[in-house]
This record gives sequence, C-alpha cells and structure tokens, in this order.
Amino acid sequence: MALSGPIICPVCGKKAKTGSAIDCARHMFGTGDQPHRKWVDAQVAGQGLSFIDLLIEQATTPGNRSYVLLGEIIQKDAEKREAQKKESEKK
Amino acid sequence: MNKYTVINPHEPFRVLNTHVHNVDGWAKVTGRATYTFDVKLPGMLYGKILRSPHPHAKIKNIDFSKAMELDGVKAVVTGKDTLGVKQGIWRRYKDLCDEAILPVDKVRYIGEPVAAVAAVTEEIAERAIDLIEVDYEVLPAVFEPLDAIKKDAPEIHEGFERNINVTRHIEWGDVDEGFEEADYIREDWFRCGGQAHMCMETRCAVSSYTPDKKLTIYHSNQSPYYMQGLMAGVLGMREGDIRVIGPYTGGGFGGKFELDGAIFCSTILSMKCYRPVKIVFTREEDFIATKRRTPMFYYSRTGVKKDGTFCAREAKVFTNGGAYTGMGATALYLTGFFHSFPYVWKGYRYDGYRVYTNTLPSTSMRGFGAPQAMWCSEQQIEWIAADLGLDPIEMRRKNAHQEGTILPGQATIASCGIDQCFDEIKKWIKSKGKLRANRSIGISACGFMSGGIFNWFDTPYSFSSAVVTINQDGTVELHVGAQDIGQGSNTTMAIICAETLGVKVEDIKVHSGDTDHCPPDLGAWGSRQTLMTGNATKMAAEDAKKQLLEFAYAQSGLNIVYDLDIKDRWVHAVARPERGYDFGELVKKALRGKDGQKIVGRGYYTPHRKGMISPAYSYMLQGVEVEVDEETGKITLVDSMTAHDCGQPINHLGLIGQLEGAFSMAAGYGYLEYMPYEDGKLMNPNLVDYKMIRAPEMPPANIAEIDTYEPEGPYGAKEAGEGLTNPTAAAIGNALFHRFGVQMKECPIRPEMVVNALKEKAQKK
Amino acid sequence: MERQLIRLNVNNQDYEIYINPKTLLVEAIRDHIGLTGTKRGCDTVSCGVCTVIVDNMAVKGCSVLAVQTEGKKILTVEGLEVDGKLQPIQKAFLDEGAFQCGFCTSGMLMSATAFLKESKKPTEKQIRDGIEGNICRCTGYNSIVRAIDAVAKGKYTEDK
Amino acid sequence: MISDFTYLRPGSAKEALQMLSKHQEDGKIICGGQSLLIIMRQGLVTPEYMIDIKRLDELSYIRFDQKKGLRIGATTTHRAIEKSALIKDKYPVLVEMEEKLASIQVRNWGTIGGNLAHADAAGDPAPVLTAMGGSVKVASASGERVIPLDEFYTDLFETAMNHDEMIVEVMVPPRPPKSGTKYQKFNLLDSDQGIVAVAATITLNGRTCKDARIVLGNAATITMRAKEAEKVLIGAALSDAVFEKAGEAAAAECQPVADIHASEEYRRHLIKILAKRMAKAAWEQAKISG
Repeated sequence: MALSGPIICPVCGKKAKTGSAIDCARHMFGTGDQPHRKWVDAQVAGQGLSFIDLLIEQATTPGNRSYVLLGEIIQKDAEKREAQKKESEKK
Repeated sequence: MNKYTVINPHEPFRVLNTHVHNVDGWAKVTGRATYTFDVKLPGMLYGKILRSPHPHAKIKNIDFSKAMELDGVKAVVTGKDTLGVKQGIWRRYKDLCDEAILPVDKVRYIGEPVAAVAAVTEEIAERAIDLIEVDYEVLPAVFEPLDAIKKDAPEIHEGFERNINVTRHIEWGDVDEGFEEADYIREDWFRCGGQAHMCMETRCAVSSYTPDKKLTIYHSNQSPYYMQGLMAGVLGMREGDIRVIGPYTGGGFGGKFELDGAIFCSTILSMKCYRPVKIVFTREEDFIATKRRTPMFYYSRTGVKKDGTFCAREAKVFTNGGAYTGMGATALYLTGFFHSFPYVWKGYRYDGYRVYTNTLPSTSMRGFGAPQAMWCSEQQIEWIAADLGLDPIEMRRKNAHQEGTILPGQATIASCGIDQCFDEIKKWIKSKGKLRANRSIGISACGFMSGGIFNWFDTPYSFSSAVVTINQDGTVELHVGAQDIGQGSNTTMAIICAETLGVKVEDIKVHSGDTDHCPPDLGAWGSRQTLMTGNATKMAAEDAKKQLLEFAYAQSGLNIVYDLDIKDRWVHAVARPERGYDFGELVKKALRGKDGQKIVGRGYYTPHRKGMISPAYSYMLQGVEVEVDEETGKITLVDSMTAHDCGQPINHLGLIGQLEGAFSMAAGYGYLEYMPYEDGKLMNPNLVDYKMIRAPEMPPANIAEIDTYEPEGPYGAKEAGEGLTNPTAAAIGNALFHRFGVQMKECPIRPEMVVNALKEKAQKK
Repeated sequence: MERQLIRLNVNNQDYEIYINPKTLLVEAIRDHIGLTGTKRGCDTVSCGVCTVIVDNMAVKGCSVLAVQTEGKKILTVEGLEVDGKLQPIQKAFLDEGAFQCGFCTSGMLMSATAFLKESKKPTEKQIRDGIEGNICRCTGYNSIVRAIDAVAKGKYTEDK
Repeated sequence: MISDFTYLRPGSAKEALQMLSKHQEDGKIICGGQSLLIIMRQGLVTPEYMIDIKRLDELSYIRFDQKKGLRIGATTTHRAIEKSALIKDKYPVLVEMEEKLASIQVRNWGTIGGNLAHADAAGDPAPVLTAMGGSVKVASASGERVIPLDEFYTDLFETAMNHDEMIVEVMVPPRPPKSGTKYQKFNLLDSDQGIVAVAATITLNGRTCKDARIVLGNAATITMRAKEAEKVLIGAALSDAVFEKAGEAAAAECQPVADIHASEEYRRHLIKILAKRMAKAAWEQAKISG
C-alpha cells in the first residue's frame, strides 16, 4: 500500500532526504547512535541479525544489501503505523 | 632550485601578495621567540607522567607512597584527583566524549597516562615515577579494526558493540543507476598507514593555579579557545576563570588542538600544590602518547563509460580509531567526502566506520583524511585510464569540477582553477623531454576545503572575530583569536588589515594566542584561518576605516559624489589623490571629535548557506618525477611540479613556504613515514627509526600558481598549504605504475614492497 | 655526586656555573646560563635543533658534556646578531621565508653559519648535505637552501 | 636519564690508562660521546667514573709512511679524516665513507676510536677498515697489543678488549698495487646508518683476482667478513657472472636479523646486490690503480 506522506525516522522523527524508505535506512546507518541501533536490533533480531551485522555486511561486501533490507523493514513499519493511525481515527 | 610562476595574475595590490617578511621573523631568527618549551615561572615545579605498559588493562590499585617520600616531590596525582570527566572535542555528542586523559578505571593503549608527579627538578620527578606501584589486571587487547569488529573481540569501550566508534554515510545522486550505465567497473582494496605529526616542539604546558581559583596555562597548541573550553569542561570551572596563552608554537599539523597529557596533568598537579607546574614530553612520549594520522582500509568501486566519463563510485572504509575518538569522527567524514574529489559523479556513496582498537588514538593531521582518500582514488583512476587506454590527464579533465559544480546536499563550487592546472602539468611533463631509463613521472589531482562549517564543538561564538583599534599616532592594534603555529597567520592577518586600512604592515601590531586579550576563534585547523579570520579581520578594518572616512568627509567638506580612500597612510579623494591628509594626523583630530574615544572596528565571520563542509575549495594537480633502483627498490624523488589554485594569494612568502612544506610531509607519507606496531607497541618511537625527508632527500618543488577569485574569501582568497598534503603519495604510486606496471596498494611504499611487487610480477610472467 | 664549578665562554662572555658533570652543553646553555634560543627536540642526536658552534665547529649540544667545552669558544643563535645588526644569513632567512614555526631555526642558523665559514662557492648538493643533521618539519628545506645559497653567492656582502 | 658519575680528565694517555686499570669495569672512556651519551640516556650504561680523553691531542694525528702505511690516532675526529688531503690521496674510500657518516655535527665531535670501540654492527668505519686489512692498537697500563679488526668484534656491542684497555691507534697497511676498495650502505636517508652495508677490496694479478676481501655491515650481530664470497673471487678471472656468484655467496653466509626496516630475506637480497656491486666497483678501481 502507498503511504500518504514521506517516511519519518521512527526513532528521531527526522525526515529522510527524499522521504523514501531507503534514504531513511541510510540516515539510520549514518547516525548509528544507540537509539537507532536499538530500534534496528529489535526489528531484525528475528532473523538472527543485529544493526552491527547489517553495518559490517554493508561495509565488507560490494553492493547495497543491508540498505535494501532495512529499507523494506522501515517501509513495512511505516505502513503498519499508518494503518494503526487510521484505525484509531475510525474509533 | 625552484621555479614559481603565476598564471593569469590579478591587479597588483599595495601590500597583499607582495614580498612581506613574516611579522614574527625578527624574533625567530635571533632566538628571541619564546615557546611554551622556554617558559619558566617563579617557584615552578617539573612534572612527569607515568604511562601504561599495557595496551588494555584494569587499574586495580595505585600506590605512590614511596614516590611521595622522595625528597623534592611535591605532588602525585591519579585519576582519583580528577572529576573523572570523559572529554572530547565533539562536545555536542556525548557518545564521542570518551577520553579521561587520566583514566580512573582502565587503560586502553600503551603510553596512556596513569599518574603524574610534580617535583622541584625534572630528574627527581623522573625518579619518583619509577617508585609508583600500579596493580593492573591485564585484559585481552585488539589492535586491528578488522579484528576489533569480530563477534568475540574484546570490548574496549562499554556499550560500543563490535568496537564501532563512529559511522558516517555520504550519498548523492543515483549510485545504482550510475553503475548500470557504466561500461567498465573496477574494484580495489587499499591500505593507508598512519603518520606522526612530529612537531619540532614536543607537546608541553606550564599550568599555574592560584588560590583565587584562577588558572593560567601556557600551552603549545593550535587553538587557545578550544583549550579554554575543554579545560573548563573537565575541571568544572567557568571558561572565564581560565586563561590559555599560546605563545610561539613549534608546529601543530593537526596534532595540537585537543587536550593532551601535558596540559591536563600539569593543571591537576598545579591545582593540588598551588604552584606552577611544567610538563614537557620527551620525543618518545610525543610519538607513543599523543595522536596520529588515521590508518585506513579502503574499498573503492568505480564505474566509468568507455569514453572515460565517470558514472558512479562507492567506497567502504574502516579506520583504525585507536583507543579514543579525538578528531577521528571528522577525519572519517572528510575522507569520505574528498574521495569523490575533484570529480563529478552521477552517483556517489560512502560508508565509513571508525573502529576502536588498543593502539594510539588517531585524529586530524594535515589533510584531515584526504591524503588517504587521494592515495586510493588517484591511483585507481590512473589504473582505469590504463585499462581503457585513455589519456589519464584528459580523462581527469573531462570529469573535473568547474565553477558552479554542485555536489548535491554537500557543496556548490564557486571558484575552481583545476582546468588550467591540467594545462600546466602537461606543459611541465613535455618540458622534461625524454626521461632517464630508471625514472618515471606520476601525477595526482586533488582539492581541499577552506575551513570547516561543522560546529561539533558547539560554540555560541562566531567562528572567527577580530578587533581593530587605531592609536592616535596612526599605529594599529589587531586582536584576533587565530593561532600562528608557524603557518604565518599573524603575517596574513597583518597584510589583510594593512591593505584594507591603507597603511603599512609595520603599522600593524598583531595580538593573538591569549584568551584573556583576544576574541574567541576556533583556531588553526582545517585551513580555516585565512578565509574565516581573514574575513573577520577585513570586516573589522573596513569598520574602522569607515569611521575615519566619515570624519574625513566632515573635515574636507567634499561634495558627497566624491569617494575618499586611504593608501600608503594617505587619506585622499580618489578623483584628486593630491587632496588629502596624513593618516596619523587625521586620526588625532578624529579622536577629539569622538570625545577622546579610540576608533575601534569590529569584524566577525561564521559561514552560512555554504553546504555541509566548507565555504570554499582549493584545487591542485601535481606531477612527481621518481627514480627507482630496480634491484634494491629504493625510491628517490628527482623533481616535482604543482599547479595550484588558492584563489587570490595574500601572503606571498607564506604561500610558497606552505606549499613546499606540505609537499615534503606528503612525500614522507608516500614512501618514508611508517608507524609499525607490535602487540600495540609502536616499534620506532624515535627520530633514528622514524624516517622523514631531510634536506638531501627534498627535490625541487616547482609551483604554478593559478590565480582565481573566490567570492567567499577575503580579497578572493582560499585554502593553501594543507591540501597539498594530499596528492603526493598517489603520484609516487602512479610513477611506479608507469615504470613497472605494478600497482602499490599500501602506503608508505617501502623499498622491500617494491622489490616484492617486482618479484611477483616476474613470477606471473 | 659532586657538582663542580666550570667556566664557559658563550658568545664572547665568560660564565661561571656550578653543575653536575653529566650536564649536557645544551642544558648548561639553556637552564644554567639562561639562553633559551637553543632548543631541544629529541634524545637521539637526530634533530639538530640544539646545534651550537664550538671553536668554529657545529656540534649538537645534546651530545656534548658541558665540561668538555671548558676553555672553548661557544657561539649560540643569540651571538649572531651584534648591536641589533643581523648577520647576512639571518637576513637571508627573512627574505626567503626560510622558517615557519621557528623551532628548528636557531639550530639551522648555526649549521648554516658554520657551513658558510668553511665552504666557499658551495653547490646545491653541498648545501643540502651541510644541513643534513637538522630536521625542519615546516619548510621542506628548499627556502633554507635558497637562503644559504644567496649568502654564499655574496648577495649580502655589503653587510659584512 | 643519565646516571651520576665522577668526571675524570687525564692529562695524558698514560694517566688515562692508569685510571682505567684502577677503576676497571666501573670506569668508562668517553671521547666524542656521540653514541655513548645516547645509550647512557637510555640507562644502558651507568659508569661510576667517566674518563674523558677528548682533549688528549697526543692521540689525535694522521700519519703515513710507505712501509707501515696509515696510522690514525684514536681521538682523531671523523671530520679530520674526511678533510685529510693525505687520506683522500692514499685511501680515498675512507673519505667517501666519512662524508656519509651521520651528520656534520656528529663528525665534528665524534672520533674514530670511539666509533670502533662502540662496536655497533651498523657502524661505517669498521667494514671499510677491515676490508683494507686494518687493525687497532689497544693499550693498557701494562702494555700494548695489536688486534686485527676482523678479530676485534666478539658480539653485539662487544669487543676483544679487556676492561683496562682502550684503543689508542688505528692502523691500515699500505694499499697493495693494482688494488681497489669500495664501500656502500643501503639506507633510506642519506645520513642514516646502513640497513646493510658492504665494503669490498679487490687486488689484481693481471686479469685474475689475486686477493679479495668482502666485509658486511649490519648483516650479523658483528661486522663480518664474507669468506665464502672471497673464495669465489680469489683466483677467478673476474666477470659479471663471478660478481653475481660472489653476491649470492655473501647472501648465503650472512646472518642478518629482521627488524622494522627490513626482513631477514630482504637483507640477504640487499647483501647480494651490494656485494655484487661493490666487488665490481672495487675491481674497476683496481684496474686503473697504480
């Protein structure tokens, strides 16, 4: 589903450059402070991964896998939030 | 010896860019100049620092009772005598304030201070140090970034998972699309060594804390204002109660604008015994316990079209941060930014990771991450040109920045003379004719910033300020916070002030290096002072000049359509130069009109709307002729030419000196200056085993100065002297590539590496 | 350890100092006589910032015992200028900008002075070898070589 | 920090030797002190009595006669040797070596005796003098003896001298006809000690090599002769192939240690190259020499 607005960082509320999920992912890696790490850790723990794992993957192997992966996660999360928002508005 | 030519020179000035002696020259050639190293105060004690022999260990207990019993010992301090504040120059980011200098809990590198002693003589202090007993619990240590990020690596700082200290991401354009458009993609892995600042004056300080709770510090540094702010932070004092004096400074090169053991320990000792305490580092301490240029591991992937058009580049970098952050975070950002320089990319992406290790912390050093970036970039570009059979100079030219080039979200290039640099280097290569069989030429391009825009120090002050006061006899007092560490900023500011006010350099007295008497200024780093303090100085001089001319108008009763100006101490109507007044005479009169108040001009500068990095960028291209002994691998530099764009030159002698000096340091980084560690221990902490260029090794450093005009700089000036630390290592590598076809991926290039590379190549055949 | 009284002649002035015999010449000059123009930059006789002239020979003050120079004529940077008048080499350093931070300058000037005394019409290579024992981290040496060359070529003879 | 000592200044060599025999290992001779003061600062040497022979002019001389050859007094400075017209004429290689020994300041104050006694395997004079068949005259209160330089060094910083002995003279035999000596060190900076160094003497008999000496600096814990390389050369009709072989022999027999400046393997490689080059250079000179 399409989002109504640009993607906002779920941790610090910063609007990524283009408002796209992948840019938000880049913002998260670029910042890389504890709050951002913790958020990512929580999201990818299920896949036995961590923020740092994604970081090292991104840095030691050519290509862009970690960003894409995190971008998808952010996208899903944003959609979930929007859905929840709609729900609460209905009520 | 050296050739200096000027391409498209500007209109001549009265003072600017003329042959002006360094204003501190007299003091320096007669031995009168006193450095912190020479400061001696009444009742002064001498301090020595006990240093950790372990790369990583818990401090369980320190027993200094025996040391205190030694006759002549006045104080011993340990981390327990401090507030235990972990400080850092990135004050805005608590995570990055990680260095206590006198740690309470544990040590993280060999040479880290553990305790300090103050005694009536240096020798007694040294003996006392040996009497201190420290009980360590040695911890497992890690020394290389790629080991430190492994899952099972020892944790150096609590909460820093996998020892990752800082991460930086830079990206613009569409990288993936760019790579899709590329006909040819090349990937390379590089390794860049560290480098010691090796200031001739080792780190030293004299601190004096008095019962009125005021602190005065003489300190060999690059930014008295930073020292004042950082010391206030670690001591819990008010900045205003701390006076930092930076007398003549015996070199900095990026290594003297953070707190060091000398300033911190001498202060803690002085606060304990209320006497001045002097600490001077030995050369060995200066090597093992200050900071160094950041060693880096570089992965660079570059995509280009058949015709040599650059499409996209992505770089992944791990840097050896050593035990603490220091200025490492900035180096990590700048290396990523300048790895794109001086070229246009459809898409550019950089991921940098600074990793803690149990080694000497790394930090800023002349070039600030760019020498590493250029070592990799300029060699890879040379190889790509060869792979595609293209002219390496024309391929560079085709993709180079121009006036108006936009680096999305980062910078807009206002002035850029690199195109002419290509012409000059081509001319030089042509003029060399046929080279001897054992010689070859390598080239390398680069650009650099003119001061940083970032404010991680979180200062509420303008980045630079200046105050110009005109005395009744026409002499001028110029107060600036800029720090002259040898680069000649005092002279540069005097020139700008004299040119603007229309007086002579000898009329200007420059006051700098004292937080009690000079306005705050971020100091000497990132090539910022000429542009930033220069702008503030020019603004202050213009302010003072305006006040004087207002009075001159009233005096002369001239029709207001006439313009008044001042040149060579003569205040006159521009249209009728013969009509005017002597500068000094006029000032005397003007003071009466101001109820006796001096004419005071104020100026300040803080960059605005100039992107993320810097207000302006310098450009340069360098060619180096290299001789190699094929059998022994010994490298000799024979000749060099640098085409250089620094906007409008201001301090002629200073400019030449800075360019020659930067070249010698850059050449050293390329093939001599080497910092090998074994189990966290630096193996050559002395000037016998640490090799630097000496007079016989230094080749001619010819210069072609391309004069452009930088709208943001004073009189059109921008950076000079730091950027030239960047290209040389790659130029040497490229010379070897052209002669032997070998690709050197680790610097410095030591002779043994050359021999091995040649062997390898022979075996492949 | 017994101290001893020694007499040193520095810049044509006799000084009596009471020192430990292990005192190095540079320590005697800086700490006991109080002439701080001469610097110290290493502990391995490598950097040359402590260079002074003893009986017309450039030596490194960190590798000579003060007692060994008793009765000899010692010249330091402070002894170059006489009555406010600069030596040619000092003027040449100003004209060529042959210094930046200035910390190596005193030693560099002394090496240059001794070198110019004994080498007439030196080649560039000879000049470079003449200051081989002095490290300068700022200038890259070429401006210093130009300054020495200018003096050797007699550019400043009118001042002699 | 330099440890305290009692400073003694003998008025004559005789007096110096008496002091030395009195204090034995508690005494230490200082002359130029260019190396000694560095290791004292590092606390490696802590003499109780410092015997300063710097002023003993009776030991500062350069003499030559056709039969005995060259005689250099122990307190002669490097600079005096470098500047000696006599040595430049008779033993030019000594001047070439001195010109590259450290810096002018060090050569001005440092002495030949002190340098040889310091026994640094990377020292410059020892290989050259050894290649020319040189020896040192050492003296004690009880008399004098002559030790050939190729027997003088026993280990790193150790010599065949007893505690009560000191070097008083350096002796070099007259240069045989049709012979040449060359020296080169490999270093990164012009003024550095050699990462390795090679001195070679070739004496010709017609076209064949009558005698040869190859001496290696910093290729073992002591200055060493490459006797295998010498064997390759002696009696051979010299050619590039022979020099190549000699270089390989020298590389095989040296015992270099690895340090941060060069691995063991690279040092052997350098020895091979330098030995080859110096043997050839010495040969070229021998051919044109009287």
